[in-house]
Amino acid sequence: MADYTPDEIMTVCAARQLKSGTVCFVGIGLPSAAANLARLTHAPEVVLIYESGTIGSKPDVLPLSIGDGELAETAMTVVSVPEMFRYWLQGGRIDVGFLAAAQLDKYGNINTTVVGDYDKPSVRLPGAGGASEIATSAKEVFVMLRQSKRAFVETIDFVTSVGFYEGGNSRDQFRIPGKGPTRVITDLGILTPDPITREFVLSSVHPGVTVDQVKAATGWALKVADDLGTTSVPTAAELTVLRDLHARTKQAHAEAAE
Amino acid sequence: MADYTPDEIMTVCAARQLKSGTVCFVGIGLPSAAANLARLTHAPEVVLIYESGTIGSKPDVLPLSIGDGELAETAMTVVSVPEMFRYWLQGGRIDVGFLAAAQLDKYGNINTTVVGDYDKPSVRLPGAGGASEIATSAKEVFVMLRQSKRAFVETIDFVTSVGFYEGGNSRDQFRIPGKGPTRVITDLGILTPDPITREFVLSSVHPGVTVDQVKAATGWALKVADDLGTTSVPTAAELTVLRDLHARTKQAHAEAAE
Amino acid sequence: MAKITSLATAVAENINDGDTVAFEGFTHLIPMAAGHEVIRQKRRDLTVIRMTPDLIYDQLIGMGCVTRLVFSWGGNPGVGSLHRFRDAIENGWPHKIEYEEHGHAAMASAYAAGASGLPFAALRGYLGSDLPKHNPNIRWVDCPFTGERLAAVPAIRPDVAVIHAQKADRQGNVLLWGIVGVQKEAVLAAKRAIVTVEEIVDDLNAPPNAVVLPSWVVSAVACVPKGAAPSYAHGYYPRDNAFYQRWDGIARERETFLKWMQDNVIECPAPDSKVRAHG
Amino acid sequence: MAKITSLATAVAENINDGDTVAFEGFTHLIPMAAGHEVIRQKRRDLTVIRMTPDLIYDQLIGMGCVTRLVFSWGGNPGVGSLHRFRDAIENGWPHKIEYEEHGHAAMASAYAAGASGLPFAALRGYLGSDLPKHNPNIRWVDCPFTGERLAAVPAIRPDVAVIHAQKADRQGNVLLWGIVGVQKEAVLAAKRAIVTVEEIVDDLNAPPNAVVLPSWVVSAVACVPKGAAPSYAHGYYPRDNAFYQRWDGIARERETFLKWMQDNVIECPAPDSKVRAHG
Repeated sequence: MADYTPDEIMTVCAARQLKSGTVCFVGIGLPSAAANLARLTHAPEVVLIYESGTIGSKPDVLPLSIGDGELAETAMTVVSVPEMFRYWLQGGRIDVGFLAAAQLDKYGNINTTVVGDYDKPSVRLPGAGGASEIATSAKEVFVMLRQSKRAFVETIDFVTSVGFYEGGNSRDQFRIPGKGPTRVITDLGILTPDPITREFVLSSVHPGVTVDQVKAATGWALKVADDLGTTSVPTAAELTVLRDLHARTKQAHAEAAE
Repeated sequence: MADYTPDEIMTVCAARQLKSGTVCFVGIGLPSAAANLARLTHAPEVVLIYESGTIGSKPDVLPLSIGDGELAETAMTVVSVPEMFRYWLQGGRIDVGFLAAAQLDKYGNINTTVVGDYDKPSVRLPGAGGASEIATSAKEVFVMLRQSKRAFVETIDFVTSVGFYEGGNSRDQFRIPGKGPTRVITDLGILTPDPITREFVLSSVHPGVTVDQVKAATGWALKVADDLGTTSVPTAAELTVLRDLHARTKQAHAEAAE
Repeated sequence: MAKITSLATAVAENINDGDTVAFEGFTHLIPMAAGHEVIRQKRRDLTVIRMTPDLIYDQLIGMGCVTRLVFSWGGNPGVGSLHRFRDAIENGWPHKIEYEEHGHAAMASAYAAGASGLPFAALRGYLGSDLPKHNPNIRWVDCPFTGERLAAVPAIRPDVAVIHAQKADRQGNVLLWGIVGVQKEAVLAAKRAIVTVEEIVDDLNAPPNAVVLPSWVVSAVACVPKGAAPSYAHGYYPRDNAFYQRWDGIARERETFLKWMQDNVIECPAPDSKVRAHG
Repeated sequence: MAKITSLATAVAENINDGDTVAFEGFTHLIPMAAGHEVIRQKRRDLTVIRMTPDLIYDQLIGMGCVTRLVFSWGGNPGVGSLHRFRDAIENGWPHKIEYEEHGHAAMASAYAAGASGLPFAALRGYLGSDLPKHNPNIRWVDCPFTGERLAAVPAIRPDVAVIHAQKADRQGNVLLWGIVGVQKEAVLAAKRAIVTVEEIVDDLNAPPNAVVLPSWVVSAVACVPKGAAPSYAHGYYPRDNAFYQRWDGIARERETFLKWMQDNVIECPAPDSKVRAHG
């Protein structure tokens, strides 16, 4: 039984959510690692799309940016950014939008814009990028981030990308094409939305993690699913592929600097 | 002094209207012959754009259709048809729109849609194609057609492509970006709009053509410019290039059929 | 994922009576063979969409497959009229057809809107034109910033898009080049898409930023060499301009038209049935 | 027709204090050298537009060239914050800057609208987002056919677009490939355009349907090899990801930032002045 870090089980667990043939619009960072791990293990035919316009990228090393050359060189084709957002995302061609987040509330609404007041932010974050439309135009959305009270909050400071808004059917008022966030994968477990209230509840914990640990890392009173599961541990094969991918990436990004 | 046909002097005279460097959106048929004659004689740098998406075409033979392979093979680049109409024509990048017409009225409005009633046409013509927006988005428009009472009418049956509408400033109500038709070149002479009434008047006759002949071939009471000019005759060089072009074209279109 | 199959199967499985079908192509890459298969399979009550309906639309109309046409330029390019199209509109033969008429700028924008998942397209179009008086699908929208009034047309969202391309690979990914028209937009705007190709290859070898349609936006791919003739396929064969000129004589009279269709379409198997027999 | 000239002349002749300038590039082909020349020429009161403002915008802001920023994602990709951008927004150093914030889908559509001569772009965007509460340039428009409400943003029409491309020919026609971003739209939306290129060649040898900008839509072309570094030019040199990581340390403090700019930008001539000296 290989041992592994919390980031590793989070990435492995997120990768497992993607099926071969799924068309996935990949956010940079954690989602990109997970999506490529899926491609290199159980889902060789997963189609990875990056907002820089690359369709069907098969990078050998992880991109640092959303537009690294590796993504274009290994893509089936590269389209312009207006075409990517209009024909492919807004056009309804994306099965899964895979997003990271800075802040998340219990209804899966995401903040990547500001901490504090918008006009006088205590921390200015990068902003929406493609996320606000990925969240609404993709058929469903997976969210991936490390679990902590700072990130998992009762109320987010700014809704950058809407999830289930104020819960229940409140989101319907926006006539959103996609069905929204269907799972949140963290370093402690997996959260899924209650079918009625749409509040995210703990549906699986990673091995060795207690429910109390997860509650302690959550800024709202986290509910637990009746059928709470336990994530199966990463296989040696999954970990080997993931570690090789990270090693290749580290070396490539260092080399780039002559 | 070479002798020549009415079509030949019309084409030569139309070609002379184009300057090197002018970006010309070329209609098929007569305008295409004139535009390419200009390119092969005095205006080698004229930029020919066809609605099929070809930019900077330099065909060796005249296309039968607006999308012959010759246009793509000799183009600087080929863009999609939506890009052509949106970025290049509507985007205001065209200096001259060069149109043919079935019917024309004294204000330079063009009909290429129907003869007779729209819902019960006596003759159904091909329709607008790109012409209605070429007429309004190009910075100026040249029209080229053979002169006859059937074509030059007091009132056209259908406005496909607007010219000066009902004359004077009546066209301003449409907030049209381009300045409209600035000349009509025929097999008998050249008509240009009166600066005030915007009615097309005879400003030049081709050699050997009388004003009465032109009036007899016009369906409205044709006015004559005070400074009526006479078109200078086609040079031997112009005629040689034009006839070679037509000869190459005839042969190429026959060959295409195995 | 696209199913790589015969033309007959592709048409049978994807085009139904009453469907709205866009057989697109802008002079280049006209899906002529696919249109012939639709005629052989006797599809009826089709609404057909095309910026530049040409010979294949003349044939579909003359053979009674069409009840409604959406178009922006209907002619035999550089030759003259489409006689079957005119006979249907002017005399209702073989039956009356309805038509919705636009300009190229509007239709190109409407295809792009359809591909973009938008309900309409705005354009600086139809200024001073009589067409809006006759087409209730030409409306107006005001810019919420400048107040300018722009023309608006509904997005085109066909049930099926049918196109011809140069190449597909064995996974059903498609590459086309040259005059690419509105084919990418038509496929992405449609619910289903049939693509006929000149050849199926191991590797598309697509240049950077080429027009590629991934297998997962295509329903069926059929290998139909010369499937665009008498139109052309850039890099494969030229446009048979002489045939377009001959068509004027063939289609002018109903009898000569019907005889030609019988001899050259109805009694001919789909080209790829022969090709496939040879392996 | 594009004037083929030095970077210094291109900037001096085309960018004025107070202009609205889009230095575009989506990770690839960032016009870094052109931005440095703008800093050396001490342009002021610029409104700068960019979907993904990165290091060059951090530098323009930190050096006081910018009074207003229009953007949709402001960060050091894969690394973290743009410290000069944050210092200006959070602390008003070197002076306060205004900003107008959008999402990528809206800005990409707004550039396309600008290139298309339209006053606005409609999109299915900002649904449930808080951004419309803070940005009065996000409005709504109703579809005249379905009644659906769509987001609307004003077209982007910069005074000047600045991009970097791989090649130009001696007439000033430009070719770019790989990740092409919104550069074609930015150039076609702008009144003037400056293009820096890796090399000037006799023949572009552009593949069919490549992204080519004809000389007559470009104001000035300057040959600036490595003009995109530490970003990359596909086919020429890779992205210097390590430098992007180092920038985090350089830009974190005002002093280290100013020293780096002094040593590496202010006191360096335009790269092509050297190149040109060598012939």
